[in-house]
Amino acid sequence: MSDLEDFRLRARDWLASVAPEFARPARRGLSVEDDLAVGRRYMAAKYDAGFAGINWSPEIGGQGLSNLHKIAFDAEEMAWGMPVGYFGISLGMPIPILIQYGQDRDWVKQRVVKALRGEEIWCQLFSEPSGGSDLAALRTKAETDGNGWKLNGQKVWTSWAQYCDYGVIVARSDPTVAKHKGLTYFWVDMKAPGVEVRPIKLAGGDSHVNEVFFDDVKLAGDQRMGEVGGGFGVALHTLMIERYIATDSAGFGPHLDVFVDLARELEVNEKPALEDGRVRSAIARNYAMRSGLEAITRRAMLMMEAGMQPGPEGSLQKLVAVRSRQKLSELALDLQGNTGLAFDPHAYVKEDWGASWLNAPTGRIAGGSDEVLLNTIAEKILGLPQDHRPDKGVPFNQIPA
Amino acid sequence: MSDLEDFRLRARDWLASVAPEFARPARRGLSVEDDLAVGRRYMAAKYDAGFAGINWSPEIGGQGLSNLHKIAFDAEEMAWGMPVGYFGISLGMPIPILIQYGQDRDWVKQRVVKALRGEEIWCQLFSEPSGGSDLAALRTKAETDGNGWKLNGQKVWTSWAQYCDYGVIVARSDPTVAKHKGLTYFWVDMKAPGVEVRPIKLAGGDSHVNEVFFDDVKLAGDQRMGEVGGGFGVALHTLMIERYIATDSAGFGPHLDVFVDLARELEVNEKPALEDGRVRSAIARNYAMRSGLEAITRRAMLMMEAGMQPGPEGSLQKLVAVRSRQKLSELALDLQGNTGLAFDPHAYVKEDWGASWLNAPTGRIAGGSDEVLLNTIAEKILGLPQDHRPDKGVPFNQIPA
Amino acid sequence: MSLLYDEGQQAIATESRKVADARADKARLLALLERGGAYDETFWATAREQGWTALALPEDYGGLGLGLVELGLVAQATGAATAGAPFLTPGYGAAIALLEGDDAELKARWLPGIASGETIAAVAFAEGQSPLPERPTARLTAEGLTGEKPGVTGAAHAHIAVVWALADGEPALVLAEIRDEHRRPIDGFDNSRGLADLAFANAPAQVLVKGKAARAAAHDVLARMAVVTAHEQVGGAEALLHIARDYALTRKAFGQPIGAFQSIKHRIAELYGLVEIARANCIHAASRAHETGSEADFLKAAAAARISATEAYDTAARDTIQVHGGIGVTWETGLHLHMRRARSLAIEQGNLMWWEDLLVRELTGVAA
Amino acid sequence: MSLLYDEGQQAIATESRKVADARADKARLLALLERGGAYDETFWATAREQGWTALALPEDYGGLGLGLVELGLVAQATGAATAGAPFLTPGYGAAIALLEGDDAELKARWLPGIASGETIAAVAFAEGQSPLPERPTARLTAEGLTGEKPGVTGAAHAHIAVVWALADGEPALVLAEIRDEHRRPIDGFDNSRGLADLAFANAPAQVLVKGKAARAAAHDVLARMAVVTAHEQVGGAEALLHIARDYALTRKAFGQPIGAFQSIKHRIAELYGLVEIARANCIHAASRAHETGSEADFLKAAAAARISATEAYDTAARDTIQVHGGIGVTWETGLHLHMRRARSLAIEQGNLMWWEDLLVRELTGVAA
Repeated sequence: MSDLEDFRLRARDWLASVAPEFARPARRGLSVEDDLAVGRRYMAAKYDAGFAGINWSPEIGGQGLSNLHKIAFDAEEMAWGMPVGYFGISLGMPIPILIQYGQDRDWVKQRVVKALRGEEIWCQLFSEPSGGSDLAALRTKAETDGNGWKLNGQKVWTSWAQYCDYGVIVARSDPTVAKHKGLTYFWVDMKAPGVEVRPIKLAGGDSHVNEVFFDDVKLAGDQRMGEVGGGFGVALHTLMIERYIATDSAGFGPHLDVFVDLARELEVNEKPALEDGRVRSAIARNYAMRSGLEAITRRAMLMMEAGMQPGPEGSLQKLVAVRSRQKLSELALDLQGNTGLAFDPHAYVKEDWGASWLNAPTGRIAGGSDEVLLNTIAEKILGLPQDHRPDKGVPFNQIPA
Repeated sequence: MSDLEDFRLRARDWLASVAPEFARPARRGLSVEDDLAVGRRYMAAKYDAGFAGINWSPEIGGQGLSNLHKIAFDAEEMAWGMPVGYFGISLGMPIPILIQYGQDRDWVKQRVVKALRGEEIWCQLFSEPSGGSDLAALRTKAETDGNGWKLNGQKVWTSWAQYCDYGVIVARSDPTVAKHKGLTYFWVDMKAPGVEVRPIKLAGGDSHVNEVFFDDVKLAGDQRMGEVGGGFGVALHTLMIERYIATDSAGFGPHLDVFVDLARELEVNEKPALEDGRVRSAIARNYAMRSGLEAITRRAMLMMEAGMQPGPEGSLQKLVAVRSRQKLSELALDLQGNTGLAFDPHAYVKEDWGASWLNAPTGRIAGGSDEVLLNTIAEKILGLPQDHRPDKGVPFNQIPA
Repeated sequence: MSLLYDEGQQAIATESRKVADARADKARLLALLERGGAYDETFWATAREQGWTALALPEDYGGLGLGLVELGLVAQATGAATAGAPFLTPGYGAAIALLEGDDAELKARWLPGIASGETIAAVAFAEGQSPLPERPTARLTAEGLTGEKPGVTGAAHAHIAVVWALADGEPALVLAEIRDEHRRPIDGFDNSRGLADLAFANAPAQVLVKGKAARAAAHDVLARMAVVTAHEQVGGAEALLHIARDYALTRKAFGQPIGAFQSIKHRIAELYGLVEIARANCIHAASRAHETGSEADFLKAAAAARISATEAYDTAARDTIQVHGGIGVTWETGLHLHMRRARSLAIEQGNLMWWEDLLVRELTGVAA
Repeated sequence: MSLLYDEGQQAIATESRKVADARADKARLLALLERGGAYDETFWATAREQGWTALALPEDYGGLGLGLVELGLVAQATGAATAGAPFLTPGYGAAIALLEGDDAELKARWLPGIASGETIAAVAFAEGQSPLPERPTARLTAEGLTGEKPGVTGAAHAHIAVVWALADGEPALVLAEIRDEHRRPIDGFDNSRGLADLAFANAPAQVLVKGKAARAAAHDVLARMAVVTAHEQVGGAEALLHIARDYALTRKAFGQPIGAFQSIKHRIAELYGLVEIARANCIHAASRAHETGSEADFLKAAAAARISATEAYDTAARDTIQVHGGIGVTWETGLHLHMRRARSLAIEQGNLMWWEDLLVRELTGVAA
């Protein structure tokens, strides 16, 4: 048995052993705060069991294993619905960047371990109200202030900021050059004076994203990461890091089996729904799409195992899966007719069609909208031209608002 | 009974009386040339019966009736499949423009009558290989030559040019100004020396469009229509003229009844196709779409009867109808399975699903592509911005090819 | 009836839109989403004061003697405003059911209250997934009405319900008064719909129509309600179309308004097409129904309106939110009010598949 | 078998693509469209000389002992070139049918010819609209084979056919030699498919497989042919994707390449998604079949490949032509070669609905 398979089995055993305390069924009905507390305990247990920082170097608290080991563990973990959502971004982007660019190495290592144990959470402060998919249009100002900097402005869509201890941020340090060139990257103490976090309530009713306001927030010189004016490069690097993540052909909604089980109980025109051509077509088309995405993932894994670079087709996963999850969720609700109008706002999106449907639009926008993903595929993979960008090369302070 | 209804009934009676000689069944299997000959006889009979130039002034050979009378007649005529295709563009655009801009009025009147009687046919020479949907990018040159002009260049997609006696053409008379400003509009004798017509065979196998080459073709000064440099305006005017045309919610493909009759004879999975949810959905969605388009048309007619300007939603007809005709035609073929693979290249697109399917792409491109129609709706009706146009305002001879 | 609105009808359209917009309050509507068993009293008071409840009822019973065309125009206005109470449509449906019966006493007893809005009526036809089951399980016997009806719109607040049931083995439209022990309110994703399961056990009830005529009457009532709903869907879809258009004109990305990107521009143009086709079908369908009784092709026209309006509203909800990006999925922006309403209206009066099958049966004579 | 192509398989992919492209001649293919009953002899000679006919057959019978994975790669190459002869897929199907039987004499008699390409085989399962009827009407009795099979691909030129028939009331795979009196060639929209109706009247024929095993064998043969066809569809769709991309980069409108307009740009990106999903399904399906016999999930995998590949090729044909505008619908440009082929391949081996129903039956146990 390969070392990877062996690792996968050990992971499975450990997850099964802690599931009674941490897995989704054990947490039904918990408030976000209570769920987060359980999550922190889970992260600590995971660290002690040697499944934290799997593909990171031991010097900074990792396990020194391969990316494949991490993907394997994540896939096993996803099946249990463990309370890891709060730590995904923290460990996915800010911490790896901190590891690479953090100036005070001892301090960095302390942060990494605390983040792995769930004792501290980091957020990523990129998006701004004016920006949308145009990251380089950001307006938050970083002005030199003594040996350090002074931060003023507003960020938005910051996940879990209300529970975060630290964040990484890109700010405009020079408005007189083209918009990509005037940015610098820092880490920031979320508890520092002048930092205000305001949760944003989303259409589904929850508030895991926030507005974050900065009013003369002081940054020491060693809080800078990367060169002055090099912030856009570091930001892009941040967005590139997490390429080895477990995918979900269900688009982070319910598995197709959940749809089939529902349809078994329903009728279309007083005949079994599963005998209706429209229902059969929806099941078949979704199965074909999902099995294709899964084959793409399995192939990517095999290539990585063989030391090859996986193909770019991996970038299709979210675009294709979430979009079709939205329509399948609508159909699941429509099929139930008057018997399916009851709705629980706290239901789990991977188990409940109402929750899946209501949150699908967020899924199609967050982490790269359909349109941004299509542009990326067209430009980066197919070599099609970039969209017209009138602001290209224009000094930021001369771009009409 | 309204005068319009009375007119409609007279038209219906006359059409019924000549149908045995001219309607589609009487022409099955005819070559294009023979069919055209029948068409010329039909046009003459129509003229003699007082149904030609219905909404044109009597001074130039018309009947002096309203646009509604014309639409009413066209709708009745369409139902019979009369051989009018060869004359549609001729009478739809070039002749009305000639009537408005032609300098020698007696000569104009002769042409109009001969065109109405089908003795002469006019074509419209707009599109060029480089142009596509960008009319103002045309390159055919008109240089002054004595009191007249000299024409050099190439046109393409010219319908029925191989049978035409005259044409209207837009050419570039001044390459040193912005591309919209340097164009002039003429009529041209298609039999003149230096005019060469080469038919283009289309995917369906027929050749009703042509390339037309102009090699030092002489134009007299009075062949100019409109001002020098005013050609783009006249061309746009040409394209605006035919707003009062009979629409076809079948997208110029088979009627939905033809699909239903076919489905009655077929099985899906050894059960009647009409009982299959996918087939029922296709029929229902198409019916809903078509009935909507038909209601839009009826409403436009009523508004015109009431002397009002019909709404802009009329511009949806071709976009919506032809696109869905393409998919319905595919389904009609697929449903027949192995029993539907036989194909007659000369079948009529409104009766045969194979012909409808094979020619649908032409329908989605000719006379305004889906994309051009969507842009028009977005810009003219909804007020959305025009696409980026780097060549805007640039002198034509300075635009990179 | 003509496909062109006359001046009176245009006045109703303008006025109802003006009033519905003026009285609508997004904050109030958002609050209602999180409050089960409540509805927007301001809207309902407006509907009564404006005579919208009386619009399509005969003058003999305190109605204004207008019809489905006028009620449809009001529904378009309330749909655009995602109105916070669902009673207009079932009220009209219940009134039609009463009118198609021949019990003068019942008409005199209930129609004036429906016209004034004092009486809130529900229409309880659906069982299981069928909006109009071939043979309902609800039964009317000498002991009274017994049976269950799931997820009935407005039933959490209604005083009476018109119920699709079997009376002595024959299909019938039955009128029953709703008492609190009959209803179990449901928390939904669009709470102002006043959803409740109804369960009757030997409840007092009277027959309105019975036998063969009852089936035809039930189809007519459901189709009329579907046409009102289709107008509501068109109103909602059109409102979204304008919101998307306006946002695409003002919001900038990469230095130009996002409306200049064809992925946005063409999507909004497609919405225009869906809205106009659905609107045309609605106008046509409304013109095919009379005060009582309808043209032979009314069911087909209603189905076409229902199908195209459902597609238009669903697509508009999906695409308008997508065009907005992040701001489109916040609670405060409230586009989810339309998204939720689009789903409610897609399910009330029967889902797309049911109407597709009905339409094809009407077109071909072949049942699903 | 692995989802990663090994070096040998990659070499087959590259080489077959190179050869297929080099020997393809658009003018010749266009001419074939207007010539009933003809096929591209150059292509067929190439297929034989390259050993594509022998690829997936056992070495004992003159084959190369490779499998569905390798044949799929060749089919991708021939699909990209809209190859002018259809014999590879049914040849493979007929060979599998022979191999799943246990008649050593028949195997020895026919497999070597199929491997060399000297023998052209057709697979005649379909009747009416069903690619594999529950109870075929074709009958094998003591007098021989009697029955009709409509629109059989390749049958205009084939020497033998594997026929789905009833032998003494039991389903069976039957092998019959085709003589000219058995075939009525059909003019189609994609003439090089060599379509013919087959009609046998007491024709000599031998049973290959019979009874319960025959039904399983027939499904396996049809599914394998569907997987080959799916690879062909992916090859065609991918070729169109590249044609569309290249045209969008060079063709200019309003002063910029049309690929800069999102309506074009995003449509081509969507094609990429359809192609890659279909490709992944094809690779997976091919890896689930063995020289004879398949994994339990092979039917599901084949259906997924068939469905996604059909959607990919159809969409690519529609959109690539649309992206080209006028030039896209001319005879000479020849994009209609792909459009016609997409339709042929969407119908051969059974249409989308049949495969959807088969897949759902496999997933749920519920028949349509």
